[in-house]
Amino acid sequence: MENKKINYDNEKNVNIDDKTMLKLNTKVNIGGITFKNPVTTASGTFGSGMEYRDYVDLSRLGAVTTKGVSLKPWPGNPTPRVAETYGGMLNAIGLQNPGIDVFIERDLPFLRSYDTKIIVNVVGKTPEEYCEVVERLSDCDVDMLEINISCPNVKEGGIAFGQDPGRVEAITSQVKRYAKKPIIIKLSPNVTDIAETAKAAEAGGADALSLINTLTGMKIDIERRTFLLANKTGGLSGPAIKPVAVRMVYQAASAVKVPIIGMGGIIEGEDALEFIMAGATMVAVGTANFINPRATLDVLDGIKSYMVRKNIKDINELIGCVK
Amino acid sequence: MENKKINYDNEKNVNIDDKTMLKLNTKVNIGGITFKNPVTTASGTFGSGMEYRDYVDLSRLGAVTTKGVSLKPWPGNPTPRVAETYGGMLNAIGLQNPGIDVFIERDLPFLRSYDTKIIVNVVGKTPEEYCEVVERLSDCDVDMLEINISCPNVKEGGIAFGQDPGRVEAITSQVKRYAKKPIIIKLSPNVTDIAETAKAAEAGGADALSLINTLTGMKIDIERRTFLLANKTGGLSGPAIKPVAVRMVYQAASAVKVPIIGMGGIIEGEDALEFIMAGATMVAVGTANFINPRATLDVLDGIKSYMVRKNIKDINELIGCVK
Amino acid sequence: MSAAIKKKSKVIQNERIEEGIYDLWLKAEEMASIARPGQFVSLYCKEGGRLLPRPISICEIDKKTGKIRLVYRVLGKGTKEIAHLKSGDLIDCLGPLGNGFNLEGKKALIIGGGIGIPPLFELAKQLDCEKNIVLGYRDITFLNKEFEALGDVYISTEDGSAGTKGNVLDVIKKYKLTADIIYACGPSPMLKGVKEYATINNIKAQLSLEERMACGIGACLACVCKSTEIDHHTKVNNKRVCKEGPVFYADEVVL
Amino acid sequence: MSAAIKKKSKVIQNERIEEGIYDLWLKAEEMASIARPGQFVSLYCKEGGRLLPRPISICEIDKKTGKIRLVYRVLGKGTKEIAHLKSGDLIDCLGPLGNGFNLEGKKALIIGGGIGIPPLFELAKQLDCEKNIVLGYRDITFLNKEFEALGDVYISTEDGSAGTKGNVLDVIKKYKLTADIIYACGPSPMLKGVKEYATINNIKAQLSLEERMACGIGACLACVCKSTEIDHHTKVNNKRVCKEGPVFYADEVVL
Ligand SMILES: Cc1cc2nc3c(=O)[nH]c(=O)nc-3n(C[C@H](O)[C@H](O)[C@H](O)COP(=O)(O)OP(=O)(O)OC[C@H]3O[C@@H](n4cnc5c(N)ncnc54)[C@H](O)[C@@H]3O)c2cc1C
Ligand SMILES: Cc1cc2nc3c(=O)[nH]c(=O)nc-3n(C[C@H](O)[C@H](O)[C@H](O)COP(=O)(O)OP(=O)(O)OC[C@H]3O[C@@H](n4cnc5c(N)ncnc54)[C@H](O)[C@@H]3O)c2cc1C
Ligand SMILES: Cc1cc2nc3c(=O)[nH]c(=O)nc-3n(C[C@H](O)[C@H](O)[C@H](O)COP(=O)(O)O)c2cc1C
Ligand SMILES: Cc1cc2nc3c(=O)[nH]c(=O)nc-3n(C[C@H](O)[C@H](O)[C@H](O)COP(=O)(O)O)c2cc1C
Ligand code: FES
Ligand code: FES
Repeated sequence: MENKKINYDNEKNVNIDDKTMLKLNTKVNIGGITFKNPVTTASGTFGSGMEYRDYVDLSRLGAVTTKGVSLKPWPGNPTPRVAETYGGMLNAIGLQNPGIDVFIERDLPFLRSYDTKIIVNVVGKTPEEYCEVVERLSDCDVDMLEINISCPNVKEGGIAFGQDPGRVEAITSQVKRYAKKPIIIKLSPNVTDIAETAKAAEAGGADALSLINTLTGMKIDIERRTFLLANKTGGLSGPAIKPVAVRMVYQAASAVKVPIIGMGGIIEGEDALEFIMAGATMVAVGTANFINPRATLDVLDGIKSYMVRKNIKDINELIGCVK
Repeated sequence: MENKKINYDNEKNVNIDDKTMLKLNTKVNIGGITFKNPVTTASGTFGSGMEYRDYVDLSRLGAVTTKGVSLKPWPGNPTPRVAETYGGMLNAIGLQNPGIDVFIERDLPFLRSYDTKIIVNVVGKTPEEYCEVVERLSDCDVDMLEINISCPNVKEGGIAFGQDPGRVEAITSQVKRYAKKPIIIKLSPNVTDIAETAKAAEAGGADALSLINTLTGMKIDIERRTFLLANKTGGLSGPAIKPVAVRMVYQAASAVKVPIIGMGGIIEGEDALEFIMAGATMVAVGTANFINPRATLDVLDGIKSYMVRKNIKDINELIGCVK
Repeated sequence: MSAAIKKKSKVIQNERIEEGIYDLWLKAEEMASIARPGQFVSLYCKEGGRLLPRPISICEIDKKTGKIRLVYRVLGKGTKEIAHLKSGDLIDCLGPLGNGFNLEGKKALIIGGGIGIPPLFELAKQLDCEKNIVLGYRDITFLNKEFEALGDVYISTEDGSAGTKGNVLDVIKKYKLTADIIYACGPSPMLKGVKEYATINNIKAQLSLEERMACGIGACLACVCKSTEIDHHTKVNNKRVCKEGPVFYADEVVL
Repeated sequence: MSAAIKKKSKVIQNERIEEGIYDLWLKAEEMASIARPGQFVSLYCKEGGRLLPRPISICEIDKKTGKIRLVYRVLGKGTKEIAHLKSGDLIDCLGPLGNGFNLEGKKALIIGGGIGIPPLFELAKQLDCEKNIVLGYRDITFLNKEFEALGDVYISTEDGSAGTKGNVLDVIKKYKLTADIIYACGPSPMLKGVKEYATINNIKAQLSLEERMACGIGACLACVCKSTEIDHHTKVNNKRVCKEGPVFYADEVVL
């Protein structure tokens, strides 16, 4: 009964004075790259950052992870593309994106104007397409590539590659051949054993793993007796999935040596700390951006104020500390 | 914009006059047994009904599904056994139960004093234990058996049998050899492809399937830097998981011919209708009982008032109507 | 354009004006100071695990007192929760969002259908030209009295209980209403009809569209509509209702 | 015993009485009419996707006006949400739950630690015998003044800022307090100490325990504690805190 806790006001985070904050080490390392802090954005929830620049100083983020980029422009799925669920949402955007050319010409220079790392999420319909995008990006000024083999909302590519350990290993090693940057493999939670696909990606040469992508879900519109999403199924994200995500990060971290980027339902610093203690080196904020455009920074401030309160000088002490 | 909807007040359900209600056919059929309506309880959330009799007239339920019953008394897991999550909860009760003898002597006569069907949830550490419990129940006055091969919270038995199609088929046909009652196989959502395990259970001779059991999840107590549950992981239930459950019921219903009992996050009639339209013949109410002890009846009333509003005379018209 | 603001706003008043229709005034100084007619606000719920925004168009702006007015229909659980707010309560708002109407033309035809009517009110207030205002309802009418101060108002109801029996196009044909600019907001069959009418009669038209949203600020690509030309942002025939819209010229979009 | 009731109750008053400690009066006629000291109420939240009950012990019962009083500490987000309730607001409650204390003995020692103190207040009111009341706090004291009307009050604080520096057992030893019945509620190290003290001195003791709950009515088996004998309901060495408890005789349970 005497177990004391601190209140959760976000405002509180901000009140800690700057000097104390400056003494904290929030730097983390993945694939030889140093990130100023462990907070990035979850692919597809932050565009290429442009729409959030009025709310978030992008230079304060550890990295910006972009929306999935493909070889040619993809039109995505018909609407409705989103549905609300209890504590979460379903999306079936279908990886609409303007293609790698526009990304390189327009989005990359924009992102480079900020002092943050750039992680480009890569999608394709065939292993060859993934490799082509990876190759195109190899000579660009980006920091890491995240290979999305776990999107549940496209017929070709996506999740089809991510649910079978054999194919995970194969595509990882194929992509690695073309990559000059460290490669993150983004895993699907729609599997019986996440440790297996995690190990397969590691065996294929992945420099890091990110998880989880969305859980496949469905919502039925009982008024019109039809699927709510035009695509029938969609990917479930948001706080509803956090317990599954934390469990999978823990299991993956126990199974592999490469660092992990954890995500799934993070809305505040405390959520991020669960992932970090379960074994994630970095965390990504996704759906929370839609509820609070400043979510990424609120998460970062929440982590920092926990460190101050618990007198933790280096975030790396917390990574995987719960065993 | 003009799409009209009805308000959600539970009180509204109750206001529809009894005569209109009486004209509705809510009877459904599973494994040759007729249930007066499609609403049952999710195993483990309703005990054997005793604790709910002050809130719910058990005779109004289509069936009562009991807590898992094993051969000998099981002590279950250490506490804490539950943790709250956003829109859901984790449990790691570990199938504590007083064993089949007490069940037959105490709980069964109690349940039989109500005009409802009885579905007994069966657990075991080995296939033989499952079979022994099934055999013991074969001469008892129960209506159906639900074989729980999907509990994520015990080291032996449970989910270990439910994640591999080969083992699902094997245990189903083993159990069938001892069963004189129709058998429901309860499937785990922690699989890559629910259609596969559903087909395996059907191939093994299952008379019906129930899904979903809980999704394996984890919560970390960042204050004490430890797992919140003594068992480390627990099963995620409640509205948070509904979209995953509806999707799986839809996929299973598309893959097999046997009827399906759908569950996962049902808190009101509208949720139940999603499952029914996705292909479930019956629905089970679980975690919602903890929030509202009358949840089962509120769900039933909600289904009925939808039928009245939409002028649907027979609930069977709605089963699997969204394709 | 200034950026949208995410803030808790205080409810000044939240009254039922008709069966299922509510009239909400929010104290939102920054928003009121930059908002334009046709823009919308994302309202956020607290209960029932509801995370996504409820986009509601701005009905009226009072820059002097720093208030904005939203008129909304209770459709599902989110709007029901909002309808329970009392004066003094706080609600999370993000806005103003979207592009808003371009004020143009000499003779305007303002066409609203159902809950598409409120977004046209501030427009009608700010438009300084000849205005014919056509308001289509199913049965119950609302806001029409207030519109009368702003132009000539024509009403249609589906059941004929007020004005012309039929829809807004029936009214327009009946009274042979002409214009050099059309502004319209309403259900998509109505917008389709209006677009057709505008094309045939060669009248410029601004249509306010609706789509399900997640971010409301152009990042998630949930809310797209089909565009006639390849969009500069997406490089496919998609425009974002929340960002390039909700108001489009009729010839920009495929309905 | 009558069944618990699930109902929305009206907040009569919800005041901060000390840093982080709140005093809540609810209008709950049916509950008040059957509640006994030591029983608890499950409070339900609305926001943040919080579904599970917050079990809070009944601090005081006013049968005449049909009110119950709960005194609680803001620990996490649920109690924080509850602390924001204003007079007139409604909150979902299920109760009264659990067994409550047995009123017995001629000379009682009532021992409360921290937020375990409020559940003893109604007990102290109803107990008609000689009463020594020992209240242990970390630093800030609360409710102690009210207890003074009901018996001899002794205080301990960990930091020595009031009463005896130390814990409740230090007080008992210092003042050589004796009894034929002990009633105790508080953190588990305290209860362990009390049980030991009671056993050594051969005093009957009723202890009120705590465990995480889901149903609150005995169905889910979340809230078990280790029992010394095989329990009649579970057939294993487990008792349900919400049903057979929260009050147990010291020799019934393993702490
Ligand atoms: C740009 C824009 C302006 C709008 N302006 C108004 C207005 O001024 N007055 C008004 O009454 N309504 C307006 N709407 C419609 C309004 O957003 C929906 O009626 C409302 O979101 C329904 O929420 P709910 O929780 O009651 O319904 P639910 O069905 O429970 O909502 C579930 C989810 O679906 C979304 N949703 C449901 N219907 C719609 C819809 N028609 N359009 C977009 N999202 C929807 C909700 O926002 C929510 O995320 C506008 C919509 C858009 C896109
Ligand atoms: C029988 C009983 C009587 C109680 N009486 C009182 C009282 O009179 N006054 C008071 O201040 N507190 C009392 N408590 C403790 C109180 O229930 C918790 O402090 C409260 O539930 C915390 O909720 P939260 O949302 O603030 O914390 P969170 O940590 O956010 O809660 C998360 C979940 O854990 C549960 N939980 C967290 N801590 C506890 C705990 N110590 N015991 C049980 N469940 C917990 C919550 O109920 C909730 O389901 C009692 C507990 C029990 C079991
Ligand atoms: C609208 C939306 C679009 C997404 N698009 C992508 C994408 O393009 N590539 C990808 O790898 N993941 C995509 N995701 C998945 C997220 O990056 C993330 O893995 C998932 O949403 C879980 O995190 P969250 O709960 O914080 O949102 C998308 C998610 C959402 C909600
Ligand atoms: C506390 C608790 C105990 C459970 N015990 C069992 C059990 O004994 N046997 C079983 O098959 N499922 C058990 N389940 C799973 C439920 O029957 C159900 O499949 C799951 O909770 C999803 O439904 P819900 O979201 O409505 O709770 C349990 C669930 C909970 C929450
Ligand atoms: S709602 Fe996200 S792009 Fe429009
Ligand atoms: S909380 Fe469910 S048995 Fe006690």
